[in-house]
Amino acid sequence: MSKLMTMSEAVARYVPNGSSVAISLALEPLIPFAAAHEIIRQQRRNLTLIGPISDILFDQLIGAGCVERVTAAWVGNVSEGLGYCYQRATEKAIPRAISIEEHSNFTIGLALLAASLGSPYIPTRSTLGSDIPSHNTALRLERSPLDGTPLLLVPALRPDVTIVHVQRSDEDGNAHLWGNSGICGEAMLAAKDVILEAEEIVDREVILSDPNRVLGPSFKVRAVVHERWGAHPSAVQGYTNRDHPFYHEYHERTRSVEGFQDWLEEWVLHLPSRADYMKKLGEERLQRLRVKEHRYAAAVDYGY
Amino acid sequence: MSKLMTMSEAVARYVPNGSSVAISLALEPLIPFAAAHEIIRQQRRNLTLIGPISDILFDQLIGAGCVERVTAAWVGNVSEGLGYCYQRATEKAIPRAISIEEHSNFTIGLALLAASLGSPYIPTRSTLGSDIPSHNTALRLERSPLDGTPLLLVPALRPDVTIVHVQRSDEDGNAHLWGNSGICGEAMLAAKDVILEAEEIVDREVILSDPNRVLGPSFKVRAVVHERWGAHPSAVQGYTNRDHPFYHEYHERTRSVEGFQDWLEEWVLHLPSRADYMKKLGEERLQRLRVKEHRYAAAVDYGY
Amino acid sequence: MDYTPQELMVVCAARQIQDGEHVFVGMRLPLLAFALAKRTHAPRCLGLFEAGILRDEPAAELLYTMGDAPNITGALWATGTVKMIGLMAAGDVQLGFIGGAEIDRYGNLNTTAIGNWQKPAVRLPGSGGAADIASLSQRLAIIMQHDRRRLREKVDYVTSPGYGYPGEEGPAGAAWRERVGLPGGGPSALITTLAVFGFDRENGEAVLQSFHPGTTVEEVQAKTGWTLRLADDYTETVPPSAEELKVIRECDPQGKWTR
Amino acid sequence: MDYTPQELMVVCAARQIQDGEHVFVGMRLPLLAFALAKRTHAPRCLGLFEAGILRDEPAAELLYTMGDAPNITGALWATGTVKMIGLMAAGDVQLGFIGGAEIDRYGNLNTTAIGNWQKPAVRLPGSGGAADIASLSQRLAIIMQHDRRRLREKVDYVTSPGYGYPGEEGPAGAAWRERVGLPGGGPSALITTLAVFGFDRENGEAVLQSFHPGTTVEEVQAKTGWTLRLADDYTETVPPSAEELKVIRECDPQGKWTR
Repeated sequence: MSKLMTMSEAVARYVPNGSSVAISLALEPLIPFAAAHEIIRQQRRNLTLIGPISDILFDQLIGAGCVERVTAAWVGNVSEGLGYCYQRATEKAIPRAISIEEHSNFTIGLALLAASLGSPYIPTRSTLGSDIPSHNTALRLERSPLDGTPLLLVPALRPDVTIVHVQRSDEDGNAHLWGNSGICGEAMLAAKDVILEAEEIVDREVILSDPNRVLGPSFKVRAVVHERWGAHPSAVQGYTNRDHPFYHEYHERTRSVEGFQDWLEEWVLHLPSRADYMKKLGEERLQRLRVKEHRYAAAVDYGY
Repeated sequence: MSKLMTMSEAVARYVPNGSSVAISLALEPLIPFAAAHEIIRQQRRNLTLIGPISDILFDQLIGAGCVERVTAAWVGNVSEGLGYCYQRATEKAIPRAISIEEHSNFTIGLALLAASLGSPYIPTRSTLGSDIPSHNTALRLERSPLDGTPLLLVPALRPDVTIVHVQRSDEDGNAHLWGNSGICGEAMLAAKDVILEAEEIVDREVILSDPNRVLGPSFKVRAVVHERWGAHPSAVQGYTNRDHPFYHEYHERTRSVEGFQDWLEEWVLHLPSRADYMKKLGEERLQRLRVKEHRYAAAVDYGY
Repeated sequence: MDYTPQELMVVCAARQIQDGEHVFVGMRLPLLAFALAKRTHAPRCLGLFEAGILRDEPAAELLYTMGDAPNITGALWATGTVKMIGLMAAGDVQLGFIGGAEIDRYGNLNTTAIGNWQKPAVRLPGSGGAADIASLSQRLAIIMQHDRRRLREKVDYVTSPGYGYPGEEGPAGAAWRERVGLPGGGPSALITTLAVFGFDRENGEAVLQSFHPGTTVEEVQAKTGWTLRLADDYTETVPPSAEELKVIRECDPQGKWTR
Repeated sequence: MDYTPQELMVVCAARQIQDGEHVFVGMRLPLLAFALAKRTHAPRCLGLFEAGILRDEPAAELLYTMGDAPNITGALWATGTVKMIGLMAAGDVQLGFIGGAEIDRYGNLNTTAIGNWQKPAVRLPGSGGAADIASLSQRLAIIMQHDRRRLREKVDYVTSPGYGYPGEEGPAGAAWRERVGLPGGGPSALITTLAVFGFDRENGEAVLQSFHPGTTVEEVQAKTGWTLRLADDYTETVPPSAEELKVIRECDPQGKWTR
């Protein structure tokens, strides 16, 4: 059953106002910017964003006023430093106040892992003694029933929807992701619904030729969106390198509210679709980002 | 630094008497029989065996008197049913009494997963209400501090050594395993030491061409043993099919103590090495088990 | 139409599978039931295997074990055991199949030990994934040979929890599962060589739904270790159709599991 | 020999790495330190990245982020974040590097908020993996710019636990870590633009080990928010060697991180 649809349909159906959205889960690469920009264009409100280190996708959604709550380990601009929209929202409630559930990369991963295992929580020692546990209403300090030592219980976290950018998917949502995966796997398993953004739509046979590389069960996938370059400016191993200057420009231009609004209009609001975004980027820039040297994985035989 | 050595050296160094050994972890395929047979020939004693569904490798080690304790979900002969050596040991203390820590496939996996996360335990609801928790001294029944419901706490389990059969490894222990992996990954991460049995020893470049397919960190690997067909009679995806009649013959011949002893002498004790075992199997039988139709995974590009 | 008891059991098992369901498939008869359901009334069902495999088509060859190479080739996903059982623990599996050496009237199953666990008369292999499937699937279907030694008033060891036992804290059934921490789930069918039982979730008891052609309620009672409770509408089991038998025999041409 | 403060910090950081160690590598200066150590005194050290990457050779190109494609190509293992930090939680990481916006005399670090967390004067990005590295690595090395606003008597928010604080229950230091549930670990070095500190695990205090060429203990004190404690054998920092500078400049030819 084909789940192929446009990003506009996917967001309209599976990212309602008020939903919790796990996105930007592979840390710096494979960030589903195409999905985020469509969420902004559809003016979604009161979202909860869930993620580890999140890079500028979170910053953009916050600046655009889509977000009520952030459940994450880090919000900023990885190669540049601060995220100004995040700062304005937390310091001055511009464009609105947001609430923060503090996490570390490990605890947010464990929260999603617990959900994927049907376990109510996973205990860890990480972040004990820090101020993080007291600034996250879900986390719980307890003593181990085994030996009485302090433990942090990280309760299972179930996003309403997880959005992942992958290299290739078939139309049912059987997909291959490779390179750096961060917490994409845990977030897919933990979610109620999954939206995949894919560089390529391929035949079922391509995916099933290598079932170990499949990201997760396609029965969780509700929408498959074909978005070549949908993760720009982040990297997609084997397809696209990271567009570092784009992050720098974003950093410089978003220091003020007006600057951000200007950037948002130019790169999101005035571009009805990803195709328009690509046109604006221009072939020369795309060419610079394309893979220069292919490095293929050694052959693997599933025969019998 | 090359970790290549013979199975005889690997077992002599890393499987001392009294150690806990996680082995036969991929369920029915990739069972390291070459390692098990060497353990038997070196007359190791008082081992603790750790595994999920274990097939006849556990049965053989128990029958040969190597085992003091079994921490596992299932001991038998998967395609035939019962494991007679296991029955004789548990029912009649032949050749010796063994103690059993009961598990399910999930709880043994969670125990190793907890160790791999540095977590003291993982809670689950599986097996609640069964008699398993009361027949495993490690498992613990508690109430959830979150909502008061009953939970089973599965404490972290750290094998002294994990033994895994893989398709290919370099001499440092960077290895690719594909097909069915069971709990091999968790067991590798949980162990103090790891021994790899590999169908092929390949150049480092082959493994590093596909880092997503690597089983785990080679710094945990102490020994890499080149054993083509080392998993016979179990299957190795892309190399060898399962030798079903071998399990049937084992089943028939091991109904009595004498029958087992006879089988053991013929297939283990009188064969100083795996090469002799292969010779005894004969080229015709090997030919029957070889892959008939290759099915290669679709290409993957790690370029940039 | 001639058929074997195993073929009838496969048909009864396949009838438990609804279209689109995620089914934790065991080996042997349930695996054939999955293939049969897939090719008849449930083309969109999915099969999960605790080895770490998810499939939407049965393997191209008859399997001896779930880890056989043909079961991996063409899988939708080949991963680890913890992730696959984790899906079930998270509530994503509607139906699980297991077998057992002993069962009692409350659907509790024993595959661990006959007699005393410490010093068993007969030691059996243990749980494998059975306790997980019985604990975590939304519905459980059990397939067993029918004789008085196997269908007992009370099993010697509860490997796979069914509906527990009545006690001071309350009745067996869904309430017992809730008490021990297994909300939801529990046996929904027991398919034997002689009959098909459902379960009353109020008190956990097995209820005879149908007896197979060629037997009688009396024979079923004689070979059952508890006093039968009959469904109001109990009847004779509908035999396999020609189409069903054709599919089963294509999947198991040598009759390895069904003859 | 001319060098920048960043180059000196890279050299000081590299000296923290012992041969054969597993190092949780951050970006920027620690990443260069890993490359430098690898090519000088610690050829067998391994680098772990929280994105899910294990390497025994630095990437072939300068990285802007740890997830850049060159950092994955040729990795020993590319997996997920939970597994990689899990290795550290299980005790397999000897040394971790982090930076911070603020640090105090007990090595507690703040990268979350200046002022009140509820209504911060300056909101910072948060932990990322820093709190994990500070909690779980066997030794922690911290790299920071040295000024009085950054080296404070007490940080506003403990993102990454160092040696805590003295209190009614006992002193700061290793005992504090034990009390809160972080047995072992803790800061072993603070490398700034002016100096290198060690830590006294008995009471958790930073101890000045060396001041960099061109500065003085007095200047370091003036730019530090607590009264300095000096090591008995404190000295001037050994400057980079020609060989060390050569390696650093090969790794960062444009001086993106070191100029």
